[in-house]
Amino acid sequence: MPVDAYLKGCIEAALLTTPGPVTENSILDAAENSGIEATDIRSILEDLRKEWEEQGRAILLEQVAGGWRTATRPDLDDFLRHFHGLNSRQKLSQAALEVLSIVAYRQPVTLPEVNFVRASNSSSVMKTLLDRGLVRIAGRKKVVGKPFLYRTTRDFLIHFGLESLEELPDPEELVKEPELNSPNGEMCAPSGDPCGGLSRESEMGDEESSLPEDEIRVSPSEDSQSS
Amino acid sequence: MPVDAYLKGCIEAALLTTPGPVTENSILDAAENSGIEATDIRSILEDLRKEWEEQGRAILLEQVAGGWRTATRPDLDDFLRHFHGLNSRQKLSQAALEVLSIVAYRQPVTLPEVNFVRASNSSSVMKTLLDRGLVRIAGRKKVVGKPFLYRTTRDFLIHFGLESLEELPDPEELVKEPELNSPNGEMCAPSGDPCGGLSRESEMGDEESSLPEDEIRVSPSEDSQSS
Amino acid sequence: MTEKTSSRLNSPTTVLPAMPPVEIPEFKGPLDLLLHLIQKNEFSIYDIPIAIICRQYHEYLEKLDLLDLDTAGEFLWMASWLLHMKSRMLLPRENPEDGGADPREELVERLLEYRRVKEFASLLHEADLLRSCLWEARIARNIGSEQLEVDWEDVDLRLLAETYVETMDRFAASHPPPLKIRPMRFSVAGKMRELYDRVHREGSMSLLRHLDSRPDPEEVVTLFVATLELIRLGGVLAEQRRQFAEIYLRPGPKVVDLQNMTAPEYENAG
Repeated sequence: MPVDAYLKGCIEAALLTTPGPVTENSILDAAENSGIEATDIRSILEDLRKEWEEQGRAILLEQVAGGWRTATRPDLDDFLRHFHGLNSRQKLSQAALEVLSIVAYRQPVTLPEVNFVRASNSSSVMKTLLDRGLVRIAGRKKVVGKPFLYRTTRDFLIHFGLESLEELPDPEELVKEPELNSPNGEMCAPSGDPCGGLSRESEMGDEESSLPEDEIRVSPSEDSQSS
Repeated sequence: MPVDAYLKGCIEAALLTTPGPVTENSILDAAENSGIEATDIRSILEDLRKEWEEQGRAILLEQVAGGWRTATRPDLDDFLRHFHGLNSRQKLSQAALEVLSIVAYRQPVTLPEVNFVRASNSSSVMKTLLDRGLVRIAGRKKVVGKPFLYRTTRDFLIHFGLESLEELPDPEELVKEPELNSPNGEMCAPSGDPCGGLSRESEMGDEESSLPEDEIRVSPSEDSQSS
Repeated sequence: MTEKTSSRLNSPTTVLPAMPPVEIPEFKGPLDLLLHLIQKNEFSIYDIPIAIICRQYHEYLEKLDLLDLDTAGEFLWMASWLLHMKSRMLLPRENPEDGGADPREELVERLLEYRRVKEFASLLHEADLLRSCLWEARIARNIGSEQLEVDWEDVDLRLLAETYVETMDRFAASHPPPLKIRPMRFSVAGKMRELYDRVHREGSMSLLRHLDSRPDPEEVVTLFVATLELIRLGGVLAEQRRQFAEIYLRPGPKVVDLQNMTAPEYENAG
């Protein structure tokens, strides 16, 4: 159908010319008075995703941070790094990942709170995360000293391939006594397919409020059995 | 052939991740020691051009002076203009961000003062900020011409999670070190709040014209002593 | 570079004979080390034998070469906490009615939480590796300006502050501070007297070394002008044997009466 083909072109062009994820709503807004419905847009996006994958295109379509984003195939990374002259990539340090984890689960959170959980000073690490745009300052806490509150950014979601914060695995599920190393939140890219596999819609999803404090903490009753 | 398919992916990815034209040489350089010849690259580029056209994709490959350039199909221009125009409403230009930061830290401030600091006319940017409800007019300055004084709005505070302007951190300090005092002691006691010190109480207070003139003007009086 | 502790903790250490031969992994803090000890011993986190852990913790602490005071403080704080717990465990529970709160309770809580953080961090690590190799398409828009824009949503206090600082820096760069002419703190006549007296008293002096020893550039300039004046008047001679070598000042052929020299003649020359 010509209308569909045109709309498909529009959506593909919008995706390729926009840095960051494109929301379905923004496409809908731009296509107003063309009689297009939200469901049409979604189905075209799904079609595009399938098509690009089947045709072995250099780019894939993924759903992150509440929108759709283009990303090159992982196997092309080596070439692209050469091509763009990027020698090495900065991996996040263990400390940075820890601080990021705490911010992700307890946001908004202050630096003293992060320091407490890690029992270690995290201010320089926090600065690195701010510089990399993975966390942001989100106001100040109304306590003495008014410390800054930190939250994760949209780039955090994009970088880790999350649609929203609700997709974070349940911290209680992450560790199970007695076997220590069995993380079963299969967050982000599972082995084969870093881009497509992100679709576990709302397994952990829709419970209210993102992780209040008591949820991440062990209730005292549990400990008392132990003694 | 698998090698060809891979190379084709590489070239497509290079084209799609580069806003300007891509030269055949730059591809050749990046693909070194893979045994690829310049002629292979050219023929793949020709193939891609044909393929994109035949498949009715949103993008065209065109040979321009500097190499090969990816461009969206001309018939999509209307949609894209609309799409990016709508999207830019949630965006802030660099100029707008600059004006906003000047108003935030030097309020109340007049447009001539902002223009002087930025060395360029900021009136249309100021209007955008007014329209978006981030700054407001707060009286007139009692100087020749009675220019309007600008201040930030409540929405501005809400966005940054601040209760009042006194909570605006000192910009120099913030850029250097996001958290000024992070003593180690807090590891054991998260409740009491160690990181105070940022609230620069009075500096932004309500005194008239916070732009200290002498700070940014070359005063002729001083020079005159010298001779 | 973000992690100053890691490099410290990795510095080579001698293995004490009492310790089993283990390599020292990177510990991100005292809780990390404690968790490591508990896992290594296969203790239950809910029933930590504090005395054993306390001893092992101290043994490790001795092996770690903690040069950084802050980091050392963090590890030592934990050590003292463990000791405190150990002593409380030795005491009989005074009051069984109050539930006999286990002194280890808070530690367990904190260890459990920290372990969750570590687990989540390792998930993030895998995702970081996998997803860092994805590139976003970035072809130019044909229309509209490619002006730099930020999402308002992404503007936080730090970006606002950064923008302000950059704007003001740019302003400062294009408006250098007004030239201030201060009264001269050193007079050429005074320096001439000083040099002349010294050269005649000591018979010789090293000019360059003397200039180097003066921290104030204004004084250096004044001294240099004074030297030139003295040479012109014949009060001193300058001698240099090689290019760029030291310049020696010696008494000159003429006697210069500097005491009666009128100051303004020299003060205005500078």
